[in-house]
Amino acid sequence: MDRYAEIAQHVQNGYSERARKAVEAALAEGCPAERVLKEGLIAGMEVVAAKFKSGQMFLPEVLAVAGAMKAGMELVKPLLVAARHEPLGKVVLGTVRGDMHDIGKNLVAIMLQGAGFDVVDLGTDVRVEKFIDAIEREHPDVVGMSALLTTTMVHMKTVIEALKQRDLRAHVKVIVGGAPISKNFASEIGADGYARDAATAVDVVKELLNSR
Amino acid sequence: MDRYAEIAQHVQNGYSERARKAVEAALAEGCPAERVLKEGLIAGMEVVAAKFKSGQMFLPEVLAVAGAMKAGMELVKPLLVAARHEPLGKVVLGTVRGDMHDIGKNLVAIMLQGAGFDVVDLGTDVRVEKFIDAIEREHPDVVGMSALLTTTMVHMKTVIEALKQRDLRAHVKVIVGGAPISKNFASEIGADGYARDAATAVDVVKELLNSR
Amino acid sequence: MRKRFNSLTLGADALLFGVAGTPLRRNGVLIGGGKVLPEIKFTLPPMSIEDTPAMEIEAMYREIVTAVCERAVHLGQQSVVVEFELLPPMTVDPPMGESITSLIAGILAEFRTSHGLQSLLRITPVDIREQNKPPQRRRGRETELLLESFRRCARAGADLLSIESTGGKEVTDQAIMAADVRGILFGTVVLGCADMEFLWEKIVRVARETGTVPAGDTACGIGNTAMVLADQGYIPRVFAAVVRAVTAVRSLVAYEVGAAGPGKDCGYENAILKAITGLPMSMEGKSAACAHLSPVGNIAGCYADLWSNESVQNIKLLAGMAPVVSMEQLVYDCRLMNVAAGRGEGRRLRDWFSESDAGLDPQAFILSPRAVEALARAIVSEQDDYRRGVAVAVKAVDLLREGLSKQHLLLSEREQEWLTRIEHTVSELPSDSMGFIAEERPKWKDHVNYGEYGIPDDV
Amino acid sequence: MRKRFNSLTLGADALLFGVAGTPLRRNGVLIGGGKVLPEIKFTLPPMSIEDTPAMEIEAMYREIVTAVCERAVHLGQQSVVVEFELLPPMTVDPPMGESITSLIAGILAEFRTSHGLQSLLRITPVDIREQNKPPQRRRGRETELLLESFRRCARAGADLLSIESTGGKEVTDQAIMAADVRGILFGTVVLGCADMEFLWEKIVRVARETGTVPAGDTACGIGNTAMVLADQGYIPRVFAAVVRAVTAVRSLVAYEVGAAGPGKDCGYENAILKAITGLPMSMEGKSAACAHLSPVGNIAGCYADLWSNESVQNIKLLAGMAPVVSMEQLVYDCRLMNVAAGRGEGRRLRDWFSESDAGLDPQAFILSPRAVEALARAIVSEQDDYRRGVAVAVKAVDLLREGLSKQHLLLSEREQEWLTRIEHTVSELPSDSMGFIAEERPKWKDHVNYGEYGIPDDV
Ligand SMILES: [Zn+2]
Ligand SMILES: [Zn+2]
Ligand SMILES: [Zn+2]
Repeated sequence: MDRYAEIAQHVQNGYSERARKAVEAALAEGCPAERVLKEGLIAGMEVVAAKFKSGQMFLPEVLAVAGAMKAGMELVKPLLVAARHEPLGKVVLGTVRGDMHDIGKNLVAIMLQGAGFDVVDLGTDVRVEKFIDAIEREHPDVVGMSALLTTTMVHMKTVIEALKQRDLRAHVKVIVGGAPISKNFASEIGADGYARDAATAVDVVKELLNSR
Repeated sequence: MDRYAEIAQHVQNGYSERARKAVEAALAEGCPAERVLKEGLIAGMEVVAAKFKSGQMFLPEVLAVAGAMKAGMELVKPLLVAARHEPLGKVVLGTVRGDMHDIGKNLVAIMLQGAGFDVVDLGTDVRVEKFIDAIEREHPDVVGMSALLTTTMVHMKTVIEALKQRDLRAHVKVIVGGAPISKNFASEIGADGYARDAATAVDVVKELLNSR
Repeated sequence: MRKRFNSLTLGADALLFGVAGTPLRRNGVLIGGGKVLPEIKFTLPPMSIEDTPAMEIEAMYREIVTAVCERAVHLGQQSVVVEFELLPPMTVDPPMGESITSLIAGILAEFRTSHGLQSLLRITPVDIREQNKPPQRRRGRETELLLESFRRCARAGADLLSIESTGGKEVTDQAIMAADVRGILFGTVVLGCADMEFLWEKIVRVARETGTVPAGDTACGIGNTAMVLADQGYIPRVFAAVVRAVTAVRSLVAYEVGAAGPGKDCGYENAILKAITGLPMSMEGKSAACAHLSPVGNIAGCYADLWSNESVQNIKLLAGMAPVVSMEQLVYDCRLMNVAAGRGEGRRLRDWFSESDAGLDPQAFILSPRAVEALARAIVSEQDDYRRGVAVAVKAVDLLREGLSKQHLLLSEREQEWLTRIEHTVSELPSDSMGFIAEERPKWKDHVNYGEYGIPDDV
Repeated sequence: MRKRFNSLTLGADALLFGVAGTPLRRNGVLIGGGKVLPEIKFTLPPMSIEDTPAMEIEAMYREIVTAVCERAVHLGQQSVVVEFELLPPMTVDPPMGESITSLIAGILAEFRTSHGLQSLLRITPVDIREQNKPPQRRRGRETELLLESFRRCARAGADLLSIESTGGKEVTDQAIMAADVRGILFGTVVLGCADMEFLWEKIVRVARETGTVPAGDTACGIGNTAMVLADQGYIPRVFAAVVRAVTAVRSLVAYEVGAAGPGKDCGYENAILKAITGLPMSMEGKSAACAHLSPVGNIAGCYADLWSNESVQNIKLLAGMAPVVSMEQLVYDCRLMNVAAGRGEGRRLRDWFSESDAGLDPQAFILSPRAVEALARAIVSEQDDYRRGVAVAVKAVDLLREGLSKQHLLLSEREQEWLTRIEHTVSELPSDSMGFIAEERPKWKDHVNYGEYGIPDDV
């Protein structure tokens, strides 16, 4: 087994300490940080994400894996930054104005981070201005909005309209999700994607970024 | 009991022959046709319509009443036309394109006719052009559209858009109804009114005409 | 060739959900063999089929069928029936209906392989023969297209062939509004039965040629139109009850020319047909409230071999898409029935279903097992369709009168008046169909093309 | 003053839908006195409350409540409970909630007078105390507004006061995702119970001052979050089952400080609470599938004194508006239960409900009457909330283990592994709450403001 595969294996098993050590060893041996990230950490996580999506793995197991990945990432990240490595993509997430529901959005954040995306979580009850500010500040590739109430889902449209007004709409993809949200509603309000659950959110984001 | 009340009573009872005779007598005595219509025939029918709406009368009973009213109308109508009397209002009705459902629309026609409206029934599977032609030809005050399928209700919007394009929209009120139709959908597509059933359709039409 | 039933297969004691006299076995699914199965139905959300690319429409069906099957698997349901009810544009354009059928059959096959979910696919083309006024029931392009639709869907993977045929509706629409019992008989048993014989001989032939099952029909456009109008308070419920009884004569014809069940869900007359034919039936009740309200939410369950949600748009509810919600409700309803049956107490639950509704509405009252048996007997006591219609109408009125006098049935005063009126009308019906037809035919000549029913225009 | 239960009121044999130990009688409505009644719930369709004139919002509620009452009358239903669940803007602005409450109470009064429909109105302000992060549970404007909302709605015509309180959720949200039993206990029985005591003493006081009934709470944000995630396959079902058992300790507090029932529908732990308190409970099952799917569609019915649809948007289905459809389904479900009970066979139907679901899912398994009694006994065997939590978690695990070994419960291999893991965790829990708190508190300090639970920031 090569170094990369070894890292991926430890990540898959959710062994934080072993993953960290393997990354350390790989970097010491001169393996490029980018390959350690992609062929080691992310590769391991991808196997897990696929298993999770097909119902062969539970979230707590995924969380352990995410922990192992994070342990490795901490070593790799500074090197990537120094090398001006382009991250996979950045996603800004938030539950819309008037809505306190947290957990669905948090699940999406976990899955996206696990897949190697930078995630900026704005929390719940996020007003239009806060979304706009974050988009102007963070330049994300994707903004994800969550709503669990029929009386807050309509604010998703407000955000999309505001993006248009500020000429930001072309620069960021918009995905939406939550109990009352349907694919149909997503396209009606002009979102680019609809994630029916956390497990598919990653696929939706990846597709959107590939289609750019 | 005066003549008008007598006519109204016969209409209410659904006695066609007696209603016809009472109208004949009233006209012979010099009662103005317009009062015979309003205070006699329509007044009688209004009582029945109210009872029907509040669930105290069945449709077959209303049909008998409508028959009595029609018997009287046949005598009054030529006089009204000669006197250039303005009718209460004219309504064009149809079930939209692709939809063969008939009975709901027919009920609405019966109730409207009973209330003294002129009704032009275009039948079922009525395409946009046929609605437009009828509106241009008949100059109705109201056009009523019915749809029973989720896949045909969308054609209601097409008709409304076509009315706008031909500058006809301001000249005619639009009401819609049918199993998949909601108040919300009605306002979304820009209809003026929504009739949840045949009994309320008359009220909706009256309200729209009063609000002009 | 029509073979007329002249005796009952199942009496009141034998009538039970999940149990048919002649169960249907196909593709690993057993219907009427002891367990009630869910039959799931759905329609598209508000959209224009003409203005939507075929691919998008197919994607929508893929989404719906996948989602309902996933839910069934999730709940441990082992067999389901899926109905694809073709919309008018899909029937008028047989290749379109064929291609969606094939898509759905493919998804069902996948679920069979990957999850062990057994399933049958029912297809129901829409009766496009009414597109002309008066409708052309035999000649003309629509009849050809309709049969072509059956043929193509059958070859594309359908298992069960059904239709909600509309023969006679051009008369009954009017007769229902006027609470006209004679008109109902003329439209339902004179015209309706003639059309059923014509149409179902053709459907049975298609089934034979394609190795599929000619399942059954429903007088939905008659019986359920009356039920819905009665529910809105437009027409008397006692009248709607008599209409329901009469529709059984019409729907029975399908089985007399070779249909094998399961009968179509929205035919509440299926209760009577199950007693006569012993064939499995689909029924719908409270879990079809999404499609229409009714006074028979529980009692319909007494006879269900399949338990259906009738129809629901693919729109989002809080829990998920509406068809998935329906699947869940059907599965739980079926579980309850199957648990009771499994303990040998199915009949006890059946009686509770019946008691729940029978006393509150005449339409429910005539669906109690005892009433069903009596109505079924009235039908098989005659061979001529018209005489069957009269017999079952008379019996329905008798049952209601008896229920009222024994205080087993609550009726408002207005309803009681109408019962008396209807009683009077049915007691004066001619005993001979020729006389009856001669009296009725002229009344409806503007609405009906008699040649299309094989009836000469004048006698 | 909290008065702790130390014995059961109803054992497995006495647990039955429609029958409470202490029925509630108010305004001509009897809950738990022999019959199950529908409890109807609804929410607005997609719309912005901020951008909609108050008159339009009120018109919408008028339309919904009128329509559901009309349907109830139509079906001959004599008593109903209506819940008005306040949305956040209606709770933050107490006069707004008050005015809608008054509107609904007015409609119900009209139906009482004109149609003899007996009814009670439950109001449920939303727990706006989580608007801050970490939530301010005691101090601050939100707590004031929440209580003001209760007061105003109570005076405006509400009968039953309820809430889905969220104390402890800042911990359990995380603990659920990690399947962390210790976190569940800390959030639910340490933080949750402390918050329940604080909040419900205040609600009981409002009820006393306004002559209304302090009805009950639910650990919805904990138990149902776990249930929904388990249903999606995100977390083990055995874990969700243990979570459910533990939530009973938290919800019980409301009744120990004076709540009188009926408990809030979405608390499936109500089964256990009914055994302990004997108070009437609202439950939801298959006819709440519009709001969420679940593995307990039938078994939940075993304990229902009210039978609820949980929530549905006011959107159009083919039959009518969705809340009307729900009312119809609830009425038929209730009729069936009441018919069985009327024949003295309620317990038989209850057992069928239980058998329908219990073997297929651990969350259903622990809701079978025998399991419910065992869990209830475990709780009342202790007085300290933490020890109750441990006792009921241990008992839940024991029951699942027993069910598995006797093959009464189906569990996948992965679920079995998790059962073993959880078994291990609960067996190592400290017996003393002080020790447990000392271990857990530091882990959650970023998420919880301990002062808001009356817990010192450091020991
Ligand atoms: Zn039908
Ligand atoms: Zn809840
Ligand atoms: Zn709730």
